Amino acid sequence: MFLNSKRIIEEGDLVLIWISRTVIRPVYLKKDEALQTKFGHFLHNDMIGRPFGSQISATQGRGFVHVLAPTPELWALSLPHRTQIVYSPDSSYIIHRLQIRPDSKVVEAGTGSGALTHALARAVGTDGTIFTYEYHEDRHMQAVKEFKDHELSDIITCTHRNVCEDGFQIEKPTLATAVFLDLPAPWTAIPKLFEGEILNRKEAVHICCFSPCIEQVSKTVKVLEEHGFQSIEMVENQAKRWEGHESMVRSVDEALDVLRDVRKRRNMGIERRKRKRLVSEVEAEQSEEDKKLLRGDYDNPVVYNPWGKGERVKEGDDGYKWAPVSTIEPEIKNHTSYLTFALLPPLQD
Amino acid sequence: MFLNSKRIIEEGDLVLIWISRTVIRPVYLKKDEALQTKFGHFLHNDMIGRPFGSQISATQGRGFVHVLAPTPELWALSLPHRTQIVYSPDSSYIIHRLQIRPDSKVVEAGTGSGALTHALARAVGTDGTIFTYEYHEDRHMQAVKEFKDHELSDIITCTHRNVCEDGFQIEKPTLATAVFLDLPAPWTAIPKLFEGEILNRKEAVHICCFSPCIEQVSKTVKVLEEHGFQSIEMVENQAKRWEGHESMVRSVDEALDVLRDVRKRRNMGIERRKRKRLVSEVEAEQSEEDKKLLRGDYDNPVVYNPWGKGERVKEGDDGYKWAPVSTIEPEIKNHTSYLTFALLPPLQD
Amino acid sequence: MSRISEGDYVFMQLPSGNHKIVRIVADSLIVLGKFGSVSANTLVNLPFYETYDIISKTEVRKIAAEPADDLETSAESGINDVLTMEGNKIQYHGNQTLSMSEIEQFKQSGLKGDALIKKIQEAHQDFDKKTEFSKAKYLKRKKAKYMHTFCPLPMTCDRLLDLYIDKDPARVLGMDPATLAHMLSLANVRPGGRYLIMDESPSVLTTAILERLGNKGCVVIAHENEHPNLDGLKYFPQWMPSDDFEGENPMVRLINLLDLFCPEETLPFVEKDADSLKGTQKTQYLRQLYRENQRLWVRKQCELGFDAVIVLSTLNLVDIVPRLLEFAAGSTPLVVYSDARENLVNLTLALKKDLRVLAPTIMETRLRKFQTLPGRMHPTMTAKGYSGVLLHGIRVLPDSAAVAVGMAAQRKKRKIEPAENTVQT
Amino acid sequence: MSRISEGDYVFMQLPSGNHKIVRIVADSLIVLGKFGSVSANTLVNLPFYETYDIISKTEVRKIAAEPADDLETSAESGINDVLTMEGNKIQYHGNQTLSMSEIEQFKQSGLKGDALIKKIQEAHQDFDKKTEFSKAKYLKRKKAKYMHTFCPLPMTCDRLLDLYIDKDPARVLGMDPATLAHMLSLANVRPGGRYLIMDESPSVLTTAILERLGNKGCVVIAHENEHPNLDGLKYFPQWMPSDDFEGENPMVRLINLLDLFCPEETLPFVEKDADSLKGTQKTQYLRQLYRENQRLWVRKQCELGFDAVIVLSTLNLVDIVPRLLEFAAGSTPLVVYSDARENLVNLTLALKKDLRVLAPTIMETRLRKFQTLPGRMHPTMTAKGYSGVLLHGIRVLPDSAAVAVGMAAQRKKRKIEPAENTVQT
Repeated sequence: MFLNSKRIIEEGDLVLIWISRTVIRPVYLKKDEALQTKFGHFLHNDMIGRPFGSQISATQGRGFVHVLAPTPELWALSLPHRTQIVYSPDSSYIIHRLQIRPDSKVVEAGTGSGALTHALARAVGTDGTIFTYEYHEDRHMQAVKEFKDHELSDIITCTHRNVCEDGFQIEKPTLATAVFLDLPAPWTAIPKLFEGEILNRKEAVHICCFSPCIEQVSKTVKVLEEHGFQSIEMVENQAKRWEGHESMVRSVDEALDVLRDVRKRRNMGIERRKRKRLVSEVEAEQSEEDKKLLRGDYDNPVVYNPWGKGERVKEGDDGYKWAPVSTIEPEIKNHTSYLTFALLPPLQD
Repeated sequence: MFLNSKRIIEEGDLVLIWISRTVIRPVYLKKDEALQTKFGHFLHNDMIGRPFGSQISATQGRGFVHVLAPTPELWALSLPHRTQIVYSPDSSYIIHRLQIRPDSKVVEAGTGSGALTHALARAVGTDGTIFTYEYHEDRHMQAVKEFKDHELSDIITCTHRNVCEDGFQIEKPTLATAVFLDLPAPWTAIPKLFEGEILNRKEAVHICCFSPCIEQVSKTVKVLEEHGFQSIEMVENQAKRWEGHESMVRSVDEALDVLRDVRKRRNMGIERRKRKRLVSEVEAEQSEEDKKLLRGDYDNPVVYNPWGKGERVKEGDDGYKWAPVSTIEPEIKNHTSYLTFALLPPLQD
Repeated sequence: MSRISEGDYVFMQLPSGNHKIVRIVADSLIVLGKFGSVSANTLVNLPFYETYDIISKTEVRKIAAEPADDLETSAESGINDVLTMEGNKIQYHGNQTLSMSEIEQFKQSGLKGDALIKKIQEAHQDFDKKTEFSKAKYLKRKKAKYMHTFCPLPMTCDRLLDLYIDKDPARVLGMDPATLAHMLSLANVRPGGRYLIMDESPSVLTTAILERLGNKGCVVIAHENEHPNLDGLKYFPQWMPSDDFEGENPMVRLINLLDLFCPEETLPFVEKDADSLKGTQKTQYLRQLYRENQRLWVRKQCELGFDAVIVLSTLNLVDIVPRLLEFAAGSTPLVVYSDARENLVNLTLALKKDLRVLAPTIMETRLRKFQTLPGRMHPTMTAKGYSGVLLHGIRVLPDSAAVAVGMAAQRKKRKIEPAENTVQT
Repeated sequence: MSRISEGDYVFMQLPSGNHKIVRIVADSLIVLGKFGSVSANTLVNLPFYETYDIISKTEVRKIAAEPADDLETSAESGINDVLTMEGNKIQYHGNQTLSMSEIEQFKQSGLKGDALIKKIQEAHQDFDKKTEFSKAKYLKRKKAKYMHTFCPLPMTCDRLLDLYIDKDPARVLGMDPATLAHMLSLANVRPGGRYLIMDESPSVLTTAILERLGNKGCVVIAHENEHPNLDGLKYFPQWMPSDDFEGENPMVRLINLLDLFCPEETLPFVEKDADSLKGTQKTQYLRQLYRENQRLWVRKQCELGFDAVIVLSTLNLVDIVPRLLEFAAGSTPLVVYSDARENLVNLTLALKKDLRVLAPTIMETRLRKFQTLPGRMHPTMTAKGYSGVLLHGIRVLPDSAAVAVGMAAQRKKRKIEPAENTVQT
């Protein structure tokens, strides 16, 4: 499901229905069922048997959706935000720096929304294991169910536990080479890593502590040093999202012509008023075009309007000149958390 | 000098000689003197009487320089870095947020390189005053001399003092409405602001503390709160410098043609070797062009080379297609300092 | 400027962190939305910077509290949980805030302001177990919702910009305060300076410069439309240009692009004997004369050269900027703002070929605000996205040989190269 | 991978904060520049991650110290001063470090490593007066200069990238580690996946993907030149593709753009009876056969569709990306890197018109490293400037009606609009 390269959609599959950038709905496909959205009615039967990535039209109307295969990133986007999730710029760098490889054993606390756990599971694959711990019981239960539904239970071992107090030990040794701590007080959990067969001390162990506040980092760094961690480094990952757009190119000559046009119409108006006082019948001799100009109204089609002011101009419309520009998302993630990395060298025999 | 709009260069003027982005030399112009640079010899006489901004050629060679009027920003660029200076993205925002206006009275500690002091002096103009304090005696002396040379002594009052210990009081009241503290321990200086007639308590007083380390901010915030400051806000100002460049547009069809060209020459080589073994004299029948192709050498002008590989191609050269791109400076100022702003409301009678 | 006066525009900071500009007009009612209403007369002579609780339409009470301005309401790790400290241990209690219906009950019982907050606080079973941090956060959030308080601040350009950024950032071309501030420094704005600007924002750039000028110097606004956009300037009546022909030395002078670039197209002004005119004819003539004198003053200044050219415009910058450069004196700054870096990249490339600007450089300045609560210091979780950048360079005078062959020749790359290049190439 | 083996490439972390990759070849001398030299044999079987002091060419000693990697040598407020704490007061003493000639005297007296540092430290009159911070900083700085130490680390793609960024960022198109990491996630790289990539860096992208694949799956490198750039791959001999016709299922497969896009131009392969050939002719034939089979495998995969298309290329992206898209299976990611945002803006605009990519988006990820010394925490004062960004989107299959009218029609904006637009427009 998350770990294969399936090409054709089958009944029973979990698919992510992309309705818009902000609305992505996870659906298990079942014959004769349908997905009801405010954009239309979409039949599961129309999806089953089609390739992943297909565009599916509503039974009526012009709406359509795309049927996508699940990935950790899409899954995270589809989540109703139960708790703050570890976003992909952070999670990808965490996995990179923790040097997680196919077959790695990883300790994660807490599980949270499971967004990072999914990405970790993808990285270790079927030969590795993620040992994830969550204090909050509802969240734990939710995660257990989700990993089962996502056919990841063989890779992910969930434990309901306050690791800061009760440690990481479970019935089997975890022997992890990578540790990720997303806890309010990671410094209370670090000493617990040395109780029981939690770390694989024959290999280097990489750790990452994820804390929003700088004071948490200070305490974490101190405790990491006390426990023999080295190469301690704290980083922030600032990510911004941009979109490409086309912006209208407005030339100075056009601007000058607009001003000339206004001036011309104003002067004609003055002339007209003057003449009106003298020989009102002269007005009747004016051409149709001059009459239009005299109205001095921007809605008047004769007004020089090079940029479609007041009209509905769509980005990239023919008849105008456009230049590519980038725009940033209106609200950025200014801060997620500080990432403190460290390395515990292997024990020498 | 710094505060007027002079148009023509005169003898005695301080000018900034722009040699390159990184080499800007402050020079007081004197008849018959010359500026010697590794790019040439430049006569002061060639500058005097010309407008500011003029391009001056070396007495021999093709080199030239530009003669600029001093501004606080150019002055800061010309400084040999005696101590870390407050860079313009920070200094401009500090002045903005401290609501410094023409006629403001400002307290600054320490003076440092005087870069910010210059910008503050420009902002308050001849009707305001900057009271600046420096502990380090050499730096103080240097600053006093510079402000005198720059004809800013009427605006800037320098005091050699450890304000954290000995406070801000001088013979006259400063009655400042803006305070800037660039000190290792600003929290020790804040209480001293309330000793003597330092602040104008009839108006709102704006303060900014400039500290590189986050722990300094914590201590500062605490002491600001204890002393009745409100609207406490800490910000960082991240500035990046970009340049515009032209990047070569290389099409896929050209890339395919390069590969076709290589393949053709290789095949001809194979054919040739085959034929050579059979009828060596056939080779003599080949055209000149085919012979050239057979050499298979990139220096060979017959080789298809759409992007000037191995040739000296300058950005924007005719004969190639270019697209605009931006490049960032190779080393950025990742951090300068944290800026902690706060406001002290006026005392009510 | 330490107390509110009649006629003032006042910037009201509200408990929600939002702002509103109100004008103090005698006998009017100042409406602050859900935060209450109060008569303007009650506000006159109140000190700025204090926080007031609205008791009734005619009574306010100074309170100690500071408006909620440094606290985030957005998500923070575990923010929806109640965190408690028990000894050294941290405990979670899930989301246990009161239901809205409970709070409504309190409100309907007639409780207000501080008393209501206290009641809600008492009713929150876990309040004592919270950490100091979560207590502070909880109280601030509740305050923001139920307090009828406001904090009046004097109008400044900084606050005007804040307001536009909050309400409609597109109107100020997504310009952040640090970029505006940087423009002023790079443009060497100082008391007494004379600046040629284009300002497509509702006068935010204009007012920022005016604040730095004091009562000396001048801003000439070159506007592309028949009339400039002076929306923001109305909050600063002292600077508002008028057609008042009695006015002397206005700080703000206006010229449209046609009058600026094509003076030969301006209809010749016909002088008259003002004394011979009467009534509206005289008024009208004097107004025309005043405008003509302004135009002549601006054209004169164009010849003398301005102290900087500062451009905030969505016209094609590659087109407009070189034309404006003609009016900059030697060694003065060029500063151009755009909401897209791409536009300034194009401009840089054009200016590199045009020898009149030294070292055209693009700067991107971004402010990052922090939450400074003790023990919980971090950058705010979310922030406005800004894409604006500025270009700056120095107007220089290419040497006479080059000037002699005219503008067209300048646009070609010349043989003479700057000193640094002479050795590099 | 916990000890150094013969044949390994080893990443040497040096006291200066610099790095060097060395290969452990028996009986060779490993030269670490000013930090000394040591015989390769001495290094074999040493544990990684420890720091060693070079006593002689054949002797190293494990030391407790950690290589200087988190300390900045760049300017910091007052860093050139000696700051001392006397009670609560902070005193300045100006710059009082030892002169170089004094230090040279110590060195010539035969002192080395720790002992030399200690001597310098003792000779520094103000050492005891320094704050803990400035002591730490001073010691680290001196250590970096005079210690003959190194810390061997296993080769990883992360370290390879660090090295290129240090030495020549242009070779990796100024790509920072966070962006590389983000590309892997967005491209949904996982063990067993099959990826079509272009990699103009010295195989940094390639090795990053290979690390994630383990021993399953495959990277197909589409290269624009006759031969791909595999410079960085040589440090990972296990993945190096060879013309070895005995090899089975290589992790890295190569195809040039001509074979990829214009298979009809590939000369038909003439099958022969291998057994009838002898010597070099047979070897040559088997190699050709092996290449032909690789090519056929890749072409087959192109029909089946890859699990992602990942592009790091300076070819015109608007031109190359739509062509590569044809080989991506439905619902798989497209990820494109460029060192200039402008290139990706153009690509986004092209993809918006091409209906085969859902929600093309540009992401900019920037790491900010901190100094974490106690009481002196702050982001590093300077950092490399990165301009690289990535574009990602999802390959989708426009509905059959649209597909039926062919590619040309797809490039035009179609009447059918995505669900969200249906109500908006």
